[in-house]
Amino acid sequence: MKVVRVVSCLVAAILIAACGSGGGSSAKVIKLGAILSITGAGGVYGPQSRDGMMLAVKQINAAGGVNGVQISLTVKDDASDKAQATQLTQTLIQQEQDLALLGPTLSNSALGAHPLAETLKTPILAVSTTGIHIVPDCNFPASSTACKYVFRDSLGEETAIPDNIQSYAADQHPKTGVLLVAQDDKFSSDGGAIVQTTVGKYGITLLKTIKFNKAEADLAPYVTQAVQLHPDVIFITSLGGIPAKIMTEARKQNWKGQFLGGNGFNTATVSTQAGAAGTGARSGSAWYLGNNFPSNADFVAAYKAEYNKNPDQFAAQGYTAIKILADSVSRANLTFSDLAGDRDKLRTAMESVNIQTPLGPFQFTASHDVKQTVWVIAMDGNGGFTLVHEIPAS
Amino acid sequence: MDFVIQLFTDPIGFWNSHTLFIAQVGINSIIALSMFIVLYSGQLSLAAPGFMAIGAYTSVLMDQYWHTPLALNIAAAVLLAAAVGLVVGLPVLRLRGVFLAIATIGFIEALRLGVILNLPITGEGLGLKNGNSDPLGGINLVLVSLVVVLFLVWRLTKGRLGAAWAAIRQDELAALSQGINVARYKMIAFVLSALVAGFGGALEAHLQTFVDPSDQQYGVTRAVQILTFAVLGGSGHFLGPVVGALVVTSLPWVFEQARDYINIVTGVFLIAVIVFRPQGIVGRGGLAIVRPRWWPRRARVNASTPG
Amino acid sequence: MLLRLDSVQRHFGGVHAVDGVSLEVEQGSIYGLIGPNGAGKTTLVNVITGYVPFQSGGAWLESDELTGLPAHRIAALGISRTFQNIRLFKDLTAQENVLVGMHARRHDDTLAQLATLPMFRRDERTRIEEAHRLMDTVGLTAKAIGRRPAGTLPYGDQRRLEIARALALKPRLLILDEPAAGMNPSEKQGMRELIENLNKDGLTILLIDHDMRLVMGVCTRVAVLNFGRKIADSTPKDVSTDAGVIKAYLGTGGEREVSSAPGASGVDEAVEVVEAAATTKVAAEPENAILEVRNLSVSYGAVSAVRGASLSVARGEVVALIGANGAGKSTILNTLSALIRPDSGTATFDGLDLTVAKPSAIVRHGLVQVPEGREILARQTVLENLELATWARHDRAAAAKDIEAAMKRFPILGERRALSAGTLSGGEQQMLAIARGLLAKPRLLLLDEPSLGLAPQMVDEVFAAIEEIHKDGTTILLVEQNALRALAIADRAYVIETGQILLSGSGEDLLHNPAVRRAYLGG
Amino acid sequence: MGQQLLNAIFIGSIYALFAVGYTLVFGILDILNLAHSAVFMLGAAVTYSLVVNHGQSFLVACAVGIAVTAAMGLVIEHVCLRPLRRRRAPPIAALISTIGLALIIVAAIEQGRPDTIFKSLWVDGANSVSFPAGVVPNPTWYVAGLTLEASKVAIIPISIFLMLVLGYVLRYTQVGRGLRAVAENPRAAQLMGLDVDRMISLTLIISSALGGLAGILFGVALGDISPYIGRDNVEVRGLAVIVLGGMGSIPGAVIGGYLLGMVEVLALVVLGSSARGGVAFAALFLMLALRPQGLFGAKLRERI
Repeated sequence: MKVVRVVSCLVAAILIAACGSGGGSSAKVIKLGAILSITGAGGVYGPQSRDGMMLAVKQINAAGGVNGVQISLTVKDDASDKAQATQLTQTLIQQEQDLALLGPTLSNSALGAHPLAETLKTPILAVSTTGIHIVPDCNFPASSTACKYVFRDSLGEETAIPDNIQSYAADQHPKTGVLLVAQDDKFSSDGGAIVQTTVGKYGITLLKTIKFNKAEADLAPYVTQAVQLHPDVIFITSLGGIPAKIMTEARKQNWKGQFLGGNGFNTATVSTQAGAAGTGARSGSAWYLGNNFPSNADFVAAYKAEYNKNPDQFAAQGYTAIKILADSVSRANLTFSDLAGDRDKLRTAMESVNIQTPLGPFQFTASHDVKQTVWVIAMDGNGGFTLVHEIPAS
Repeated sequence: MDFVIQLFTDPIGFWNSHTLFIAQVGINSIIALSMFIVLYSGQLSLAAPGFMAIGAYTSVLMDQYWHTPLALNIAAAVLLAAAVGLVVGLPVLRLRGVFLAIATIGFIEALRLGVILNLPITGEGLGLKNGNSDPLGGINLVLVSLVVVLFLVWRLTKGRLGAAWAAIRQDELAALSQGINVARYKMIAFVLSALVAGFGGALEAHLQTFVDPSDQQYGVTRAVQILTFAVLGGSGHFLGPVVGALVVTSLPWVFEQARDYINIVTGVFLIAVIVFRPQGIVGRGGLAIVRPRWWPRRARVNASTPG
Repeated sequence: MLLRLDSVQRHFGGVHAVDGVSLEVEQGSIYGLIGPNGAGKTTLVNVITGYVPFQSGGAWLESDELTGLPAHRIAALGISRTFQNIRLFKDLTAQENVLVGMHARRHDDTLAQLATLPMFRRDERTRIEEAHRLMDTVGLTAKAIGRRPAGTLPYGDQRRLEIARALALKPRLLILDEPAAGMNPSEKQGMRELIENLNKDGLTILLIDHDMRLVMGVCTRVAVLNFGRKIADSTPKDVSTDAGVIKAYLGTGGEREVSSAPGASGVDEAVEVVEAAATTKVAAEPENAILEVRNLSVSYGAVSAVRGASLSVARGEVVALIGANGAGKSTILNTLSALIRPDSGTATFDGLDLTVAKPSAIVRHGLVQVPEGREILARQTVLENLELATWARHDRAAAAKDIEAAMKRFPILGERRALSAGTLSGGEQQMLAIARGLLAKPRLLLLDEPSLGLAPQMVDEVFAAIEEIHKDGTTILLVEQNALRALAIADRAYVIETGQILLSGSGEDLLHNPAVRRAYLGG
Repeated sequence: MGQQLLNAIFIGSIYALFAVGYTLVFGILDILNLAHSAVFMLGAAVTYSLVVNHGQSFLVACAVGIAVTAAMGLVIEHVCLRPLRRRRAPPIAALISTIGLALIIVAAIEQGRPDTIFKSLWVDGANSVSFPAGVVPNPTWYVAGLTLEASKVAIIPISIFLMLVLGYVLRYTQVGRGLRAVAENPRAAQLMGLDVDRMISLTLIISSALGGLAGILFGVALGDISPYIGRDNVEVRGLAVIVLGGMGSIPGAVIGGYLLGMVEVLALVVLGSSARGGVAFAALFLMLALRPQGLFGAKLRERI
């Protein structure tokens, strides 16, 4: 009896599989795969990236695809887990046979996934990771040589934070600062390291670096410690709700100075959560909602029409990522038969991308990093941002 | 679903495109086995992630600073983990049930937040770059190791040692009356489990391009996950943890469609198994570890009441 | 001299569990240790085997001093024991249990295990063969039960298996703690033969048991404990005629009833039972029964404790339920209180089906149990205990009055109302337990071993209280070891033997039935 | 330093309030209810979305939030504990089943987005949010250079009041006696006519309601509500607190809570920020190693 059941299952499975595979392979299509954190802590960013990508794919396909070839994008959720992100990278490359990959959402996942894509010679485009060691070396084992297949369209903290600090220093000439950094996640620690190395250049003395853990129940004691040093600036490098919590607490404790930060500031949710306390908090952003040059205005309009809510930086970067790949594909004259070859062609094409995007005019640097304008923005106190400076790509 | 289908229709293709997944199952199984050793001797210890961390950092650091061969690194990692196990075990092994569990939680988090995140040598929050990792090639090493560990654990549970452990798990008092030095055998189990965990940790690090001091990796989250493997699979039989690791690790792949809700699926699954098969998927009576004093009376001598 | 104890002391709080006991066990002898419940027998064993630390005094096994050694060392020195309530490794197979027993004399084989050398395999085989031999020695068929989890074996077999496990240690001294408890006569006979055979092979045995017949029959020397003191240490013959022993053993009033300790004569018990059954006419069951129990069967896992017992209690009666330890008396009461659910049979109390009702509902319906060992709430004050007892009642005001009344009836409780109940003496705790039972306004009061481990004068007080309660019109079902006292106040009584009602009759009849007396008094 | 002391007291009160529910269940059932942290989070989340997404007044929202968590207590009993009790499973089983439930609750909130079935519970997914200004009246006073924030100051009397009430109920009322009876000896309790299952349900209702309230206060005072506040921020600390105070002891949990608050702040001020992280856990470990019964717990019962 049991045997019968097992056998029948097998047969069924084989049949289904047969049909499945029969359908897929023949048609000519641009297969892209995205590894994003839809669930788990990264769920704050993943969904937006996904929506941005989906919108781009929809527009392109509606317009007849890339040189008449449709794009098919599969989005996989890595549950904000490094191990799963890496495993998904492998299956997307080796089983789904995707042409190129996007993501993953979180920095520590990227450090697992990118080297793998590199070894498997598949282009992978980071859409939200801003830490150190994403590009060019992608922390690749046993080689200091740049990774050839890893790109990133998300503005790195290594650019954003210094630009932000520089512009503020130019405006206000602050003397002293305190750094609050979450020590138990890659992204935040990276940001902290960057702040520490930068401030000196602009004559700011770092009075103290205060490390805390994301899992801290109450940040008030840290804020108190910072405030009691009466710094001109408090630098915050952390994710999720934490920057907002710190700003609120600091303002309550009657501190009047300036907040400077990084990517962790750049979402509407953070601005909303911080509310009035956040007013004026500055960060270097890859994108600004209010930019009204066509490539952004159209994007914002389309996004609103699609999801009837405002896009955020991650949506914009996701959207841009698809545009970049589409443009590269259009110039790469792929064979659609020799996958390895196509992946290489695509990679070469990507290096010479130069298009208008919601982020502004977009190019890759020699080291596959973003080459774009940095928009220094400040929270407006009610969930939005205002543009303070526009620092063109150097 | 494709996952399962491919497993049947195209095993080779499956293997080739899922080496990382399979390796992860292997690693998880090894760690689960380390948890199994303590559970088998009647101790509810969640210290495994701590020892994994020790193993991982030791082997990677040795490689980084002295460029020693992998085998040596792993050996050192294992020994250090065992040594720490001894030190940690001494004060807390007299604790029973959840008390031991909580104490070990204290240990792993103190290690992670207090030490690892604060020593420059461990790269603090940035994690530790692992120069000679081999994500794709590691699988064979992992599977071989799994077989070896599995064999060792199996044999250990068979011999005098295993018999003593089983006796202690069932009834410490009666075990004493058979001349079993309960304290010593508990310690042996604890140290062995630390050793295996350290090994697993070092192995896992070898598959990863960088060592990540996150909670999912070496924190409570991981500890709970490992406990789930062991208990779900069944902590009375040495195959239980492996089955548990396999099942839990596969869930997100098998329920591809429900990925967004995978934790709900897992939760339901956990409750269902524990309610309808408390001894776990494999084996019998695996959970006989502690009973609350108010549970309806079973044979329980209170050595201190006269008569 | 194999074992020598020198004025061993052990107190628990105020209780002198073992109070300066000295004794010497001859090599190759069977040494009996008897005494009423609470005499300190088990505590003495726990001290010898290192489970309970010495307070003063010392113990030697031949030249080895045991004083202060941990239990596992003592076991390794060659003292193995069984436990009063069986402590087998329930989830391990019978065979595995015996193999564990060999631990102490088995050199570590971990490495051999890893290598699984053939020579090691041979050891393993020989060990298993030995295990089987041991099981055969104690009368278990290894083939049949070797692979079954110990917990699933029938009661008798579990006792024997525990002995086999103890033998696996190759002990110099074997301590058996009530090996025959709850066995039926034929099983007891078997146990007796087993003990004698083991002794024939030169094994020294320290035997603790309630069953006088067994002890008197097999032992070469017998010591009697009472309230932690050794009151006699001599040959069975002398002990059985020692007035002090008789008094201690049968409770006050004992000397009036019997001239020699029960079971002094070695007549076969099984025969007497039949005799007893024959000579006692089963009293007609009352028709206006408030409690009706028919063919009740209860089991704990594989161990069946009650087998088709039937009994009934009429309004206003005092009914006694007597029988040996583990005969199933308490199991019946707990089934009536729905702490255990029966496998089959019916039990109705004044129209309420006890086999399905919730325990709380049963109490509310007026069936209240005063459990064995009192189970008072030691961490709460006397007053809190009493107040809790009125939980099931809704007449708060009346309840409050009753509490006051109870504290008048048992003045000691009134005095101690503010103290935590744990500080009360055994007798006072029993009073509290009874008072608690009464406060629930019972129409039927189940009393389980009210005199257990109490000093004679305390026993008198308790029984006085019980009679008083009865006079106030409360129906009582009384389970008691002190059969004489129980029968003396009972209108009717049932004699239960290994879960079966053996015979019943009026208290008088049973009291004066010689067979019953010889078979059950003091059991 | 003064401010730091205040910080310690504020967070201590929240720890205490959270831990009281935790320890109550352990004291009476000998079971570690690992779903308690999820309930804590649920209380905050439900209250928030009632206010922000369903336009309820804060007080109404609180009431409903607490009601929901209390109900969740019943769910815990009926789904995670009672079935196991019926099967005589050991407490570690309850550990696992409550972990399972916690997973479910957190995942449900985490998946609460405008386009999912959980949207009525929560719409902000994994995001961290805070009550919009003005929803909760929260004036802030500055006294002698100290910041006194109404929402935080309020926590102290609320927690202390609740714990006094709980203490009173347990000590001087019939129900309290009943609960203690179940804790000490369920058999005896049953024989006295107590419905043990009922009492246990009651225990979980009380415990969960307290947990939920603690969650709400946390959300208001710290301006941080996300699916993870229970799991990440208070769960393990809650363990530390009940161990410090002595498993099962209510006053122990209260004092333990304040103690942990102090210890953490002291560690920050004295040892510096980086060392602080591990302190709570080191304390936890040492406490169990040196004095397992905690500061106020009764001597540990040897389970033999």
